[in-house]
Amino acid sequence: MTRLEKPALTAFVWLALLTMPWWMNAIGGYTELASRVLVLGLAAMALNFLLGYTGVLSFGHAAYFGLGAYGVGMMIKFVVPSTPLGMLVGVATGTVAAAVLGLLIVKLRGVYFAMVTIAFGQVFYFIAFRWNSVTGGDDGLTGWKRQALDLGFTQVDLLGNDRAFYYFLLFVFALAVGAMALILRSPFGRTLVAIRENERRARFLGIPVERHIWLSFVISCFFVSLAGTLYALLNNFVDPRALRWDQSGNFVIMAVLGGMRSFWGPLVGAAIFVVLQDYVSSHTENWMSFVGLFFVLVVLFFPRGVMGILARRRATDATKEGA
Amino acid sequence: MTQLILFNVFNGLIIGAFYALMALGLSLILNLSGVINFAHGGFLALGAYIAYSLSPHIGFWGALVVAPVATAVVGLVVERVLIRRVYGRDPLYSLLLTFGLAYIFEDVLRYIWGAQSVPFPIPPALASPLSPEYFFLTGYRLFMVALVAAAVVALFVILNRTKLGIRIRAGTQDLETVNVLGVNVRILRNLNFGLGTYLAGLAGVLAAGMLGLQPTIGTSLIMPSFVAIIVGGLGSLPGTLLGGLLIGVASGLTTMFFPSATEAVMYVMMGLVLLVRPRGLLGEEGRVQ
Amino acid sequence: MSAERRPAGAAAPLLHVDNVSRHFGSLVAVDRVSLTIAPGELRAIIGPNGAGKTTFFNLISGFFPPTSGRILFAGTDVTPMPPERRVAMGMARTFQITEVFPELTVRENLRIPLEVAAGKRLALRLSAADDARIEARIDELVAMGHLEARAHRPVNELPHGDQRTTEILTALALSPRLLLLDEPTAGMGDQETYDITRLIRRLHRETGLTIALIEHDMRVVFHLADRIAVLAEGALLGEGTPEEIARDERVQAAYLGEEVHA
Amino acid sequence: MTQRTTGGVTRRTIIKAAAATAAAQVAGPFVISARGDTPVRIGLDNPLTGTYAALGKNELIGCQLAIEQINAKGGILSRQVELLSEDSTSGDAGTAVQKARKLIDRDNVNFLVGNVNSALALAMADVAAEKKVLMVVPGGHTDAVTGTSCHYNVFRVCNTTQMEANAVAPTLIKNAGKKWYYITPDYAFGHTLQAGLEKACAANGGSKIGADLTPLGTTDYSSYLIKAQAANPDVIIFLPQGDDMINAMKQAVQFGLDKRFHLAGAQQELEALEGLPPEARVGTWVFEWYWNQPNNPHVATFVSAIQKKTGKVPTARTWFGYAATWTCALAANNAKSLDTLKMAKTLSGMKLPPEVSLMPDQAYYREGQNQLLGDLFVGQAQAKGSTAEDLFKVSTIVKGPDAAGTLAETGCKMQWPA
Repeated sequence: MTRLEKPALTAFVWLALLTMPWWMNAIGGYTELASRVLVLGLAAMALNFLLGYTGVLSFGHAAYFGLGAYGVGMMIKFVVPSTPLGMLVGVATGTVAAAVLGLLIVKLRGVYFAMVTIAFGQVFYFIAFRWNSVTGGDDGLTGWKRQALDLGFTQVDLLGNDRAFYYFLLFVFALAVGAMALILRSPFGRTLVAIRENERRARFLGIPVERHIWLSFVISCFFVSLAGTLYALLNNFVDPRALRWDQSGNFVIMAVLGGMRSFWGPLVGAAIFVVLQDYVSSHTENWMSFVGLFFVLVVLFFPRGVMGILARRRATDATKEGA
Repeated sequence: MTQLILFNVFNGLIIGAFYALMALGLSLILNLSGVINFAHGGFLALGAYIAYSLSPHIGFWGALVVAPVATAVVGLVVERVLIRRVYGRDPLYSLLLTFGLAYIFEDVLRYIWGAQSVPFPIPPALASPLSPEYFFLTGYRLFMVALVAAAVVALFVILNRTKLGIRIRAGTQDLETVNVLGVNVRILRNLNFGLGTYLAGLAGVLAAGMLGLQPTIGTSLIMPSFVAIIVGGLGSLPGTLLGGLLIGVASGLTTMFFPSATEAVMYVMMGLVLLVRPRGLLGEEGRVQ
Repeated sequence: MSAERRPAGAAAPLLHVDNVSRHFGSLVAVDRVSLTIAPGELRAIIGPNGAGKTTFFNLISGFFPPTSGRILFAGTDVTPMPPERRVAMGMARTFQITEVFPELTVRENLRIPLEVAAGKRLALRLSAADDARIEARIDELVAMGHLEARAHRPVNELPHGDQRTTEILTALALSPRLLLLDEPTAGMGDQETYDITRLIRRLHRETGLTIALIEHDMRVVFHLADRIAVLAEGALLGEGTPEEIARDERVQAAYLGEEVHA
Repeated sequence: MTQRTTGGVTRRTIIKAAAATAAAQVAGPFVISARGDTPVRIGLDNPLTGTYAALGKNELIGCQLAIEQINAKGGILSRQVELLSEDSTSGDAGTAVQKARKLIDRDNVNFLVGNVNSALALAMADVAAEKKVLMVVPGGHTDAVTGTSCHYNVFRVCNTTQMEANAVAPTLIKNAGKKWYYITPDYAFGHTLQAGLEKACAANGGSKIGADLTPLGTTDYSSYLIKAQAANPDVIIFLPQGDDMINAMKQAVQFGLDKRFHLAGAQQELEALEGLPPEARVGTWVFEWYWNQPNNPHVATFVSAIQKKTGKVPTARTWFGYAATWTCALAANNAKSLDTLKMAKTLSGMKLPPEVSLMPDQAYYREGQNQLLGDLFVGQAQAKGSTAEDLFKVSTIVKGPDAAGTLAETGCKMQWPA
């Protein structure tokens, strides 16, 4: 657990991400799809910080994702036309909301925790949906755009240049993922894994379980709201559906599909989910059935996710060689 | 003014009764099997559509009897084929499974009955208000409340007087013991799921008489039901009933004074309940953790 | 911590349980029990099934609060404290059903309590010196449990006896002043029972650790314990040295139907 | 590989017919098989799931019929036309924008068509403007599309809300009374529609005595209805659309409010009337297009063509899709180019030919706003007319230019590229 993934895998992932705009276009995708994979991948990895590494199931992460998105949108629209400042406000909004609500829910467990997180998530959905004069309500928050990045010596055009924006996303993604890895490798990260593995044991080894779950929830929501700000910048638009419970469900399925016990799993899951949904929904208007069926199949046949299956295969191969 | 408030309180109770009916079905399944049935809204819509297709042949009353039973049969099959496989596993999987099922339900219903709303006629006798003064007390609404009340009474009789019901209640308390006592837990859970989806189907037929019948008819009703369960107290069916009525009244009154908070108010209520009494109004101690 | 030998009646008790009861609805699981354990003592708690032994341990360790009564640990009233604060004061426990971190290796299982005990539970990194110290402690503990060969394997792949040993080691990693062991030999074969008994005995003799243990196997109890407390139907039936307890008629009556190994 | 319609054959049928090609395409999800003669592509980014699915599907059917006809008449610039349809979902702007970019960036469509949801239409218009692709909005009504947020390359078929309000207000004042209570959906469409009605109502001597904003997707309207009747208006104005309209009207009629007040509104659609039980098909409304236009042979041909396709009469939505697709073809063929600027120049001020316009007066795109001005059909909903599908009785036909107001009022400041 100190080492999250094999270095070779990590190197491969980074290489794939660095070159994604090329191969995504080469296989017939488009740069925007690559950007979407990155953003939703970050959201799924953030969720997995809580789900896979603390063992706590939140079904309401879309709320904080959406708060991040509204934060950056409203900041740019109403206050200062600055991308980094907007992001800062978006992330702060999501994190503070999580910190407050987290206090209410850390005592709950399992299915009840999930249920209450969904329900509280809906509060933010309805605020965004109903507070028309500020959020734009169902029409969404329009009339703002991501701003060029002023680095002092040069300006980076994020709006007109798809590639530049992709690498901007990748840069933020790298920082976030690096920070997550750092935390998970630390003694604090190990207490989270301890809680996932055995809450009772963890508590009786002196870990204040509620406080650590709260911290994990807040950290996870910090990163998911960061992903939310990126999502808003990607669309130049925010609408209440970004914080609705079905979005939360999508994050969870991405994490599970990729493999909750793997650091990169959720990213893999997000890539598969986004590309598959894009593909199927272009083919048939009954794509919802396919997505639903996909959920069912994952649950019944791939509960450990892609990375879990790969890991197990490696393990079996190793046993065979050993024998 | 007083009259308006009174109107809204009554009206809230009517809507609340409806939430409660749906929430009771969800609650039954959750208590015994630990599964949050996201597809409950799908079962509701299915019941409504079955009633819509049957009513030209067997009339509203026939449909009211048959459609919930047909929904329950689908429920039994779904439980038998799919839901059963996730019992005892991380709740994550039951959530995802029923979440996926909800997608499939919506899409299949759209495929069969079309995306457009279809009209579901109710008996003319029920379709008008009792008096112009109390115009919101239509025959249909009163009938709905009466039926919900009857369903609730029947449910409590089933749970307290029949062998099946007593086993369900015992299983809710302590599944292992019930198992040891030789009750077939698989069949128990199956029938219990059927009972839950029966209630969803019944709610569906009632909803179709009041709302536009289209594939997403159940979607907007499922969240209030969740909240009703949490407010009322996990594990307590009377609590669920109470929770449903409370949020109905709260939403009704809020619409009057501060319309844009109509939905938010039930979540605020939930937050308050969790803050003051984490197990819900009538919830059992220790159940939430 | 100091390694005083043998209990001394005069010394301030390490643990003082004062007239503690616990009710579950109408059921009285623990009924007005008072008990003191002196520093360095090895105390066994015995009693027939359902006597309230585990409930009693749960009250001491803070699993749930008592309905009435007080618990003092090292002179401090810990009654309202959550478990983790009692752990911080030096109380560690194991469970009747093995509680470990199943997917983690033995070494990882030990590293977590060591880091917590070192006050690093919120740390984002360890200094090289801290890390070396912790590694050394892990080596020491692994050696103590004779788990060197299996220390890098996930615990759930180890035999039951090793899992129980690992659990005891995780508790020891906290360097506790009081160790509560709930049926350490439950579900073990003769050899494993022997190994665990030896480990406990060594701990007690060599480090002077204060230990309270619940045990069903009377061979173990009479072999290890300085003093024995007997619980029956939630109440304290008797207390004394193994010899006194063996002779006590009430104890034998309580065990009627259950075999007493002496 | 998007759902395509080429001459009425959907992509899926083609796949069935040519299994070998299909296999190649399935093998690599995105590999587009090479075609000898590149067809002209129209990308439809419209809802097929969710609240607006029924409306989106009807627009799709209209588009498909238009594509068949265009190809039968020689296509666009003598090239075949292909329709690529994507599900924008009913309200998820992220998806709608993603699909728009997909159609433009990957599929290189020449035209973008959509969206039923005004908010999504606005979001898509931003993409179209950024990518300089000609866009036609078939059925998103918010004024901003051809008002404050107008673009030189974005055209709209359906009316603005202001036009609908102006069309219905005089009739309502005359037939029903002057005190109006509004039940308005809480999004841009509803806001502008209510504002439009208030303006038109005041201009005709009426007044507002109350209003409630109801969220999209409201199921229970009883609280709002209780408030509305307590205010004792002459008319209760229902502005929600689709399923919300159905819920609201169904409940209002069950409460017997139709017997105490005049129930009315502005925009009404055949889809909604079909979803209502007969007794709830009441009130004064505006239809933007109606299929029962006696003595118009072009309309009769169109109606029977659609009936042949679907077994049902076309709705206004079907016509929106039809007219929008034909607009693309006319723009290119008249401009003799696929250049966006040239096509936009040609379209502005262009009249639709009678077989596309399908109404008493020929509709045309008003210059400086890119808004189609056609006739509006004011009348009463009815339980059943000449046929089971004749649910609306047209009483007045209002000419578009009469309802449209001045160009300055629309707020559009058209910017043409240099």
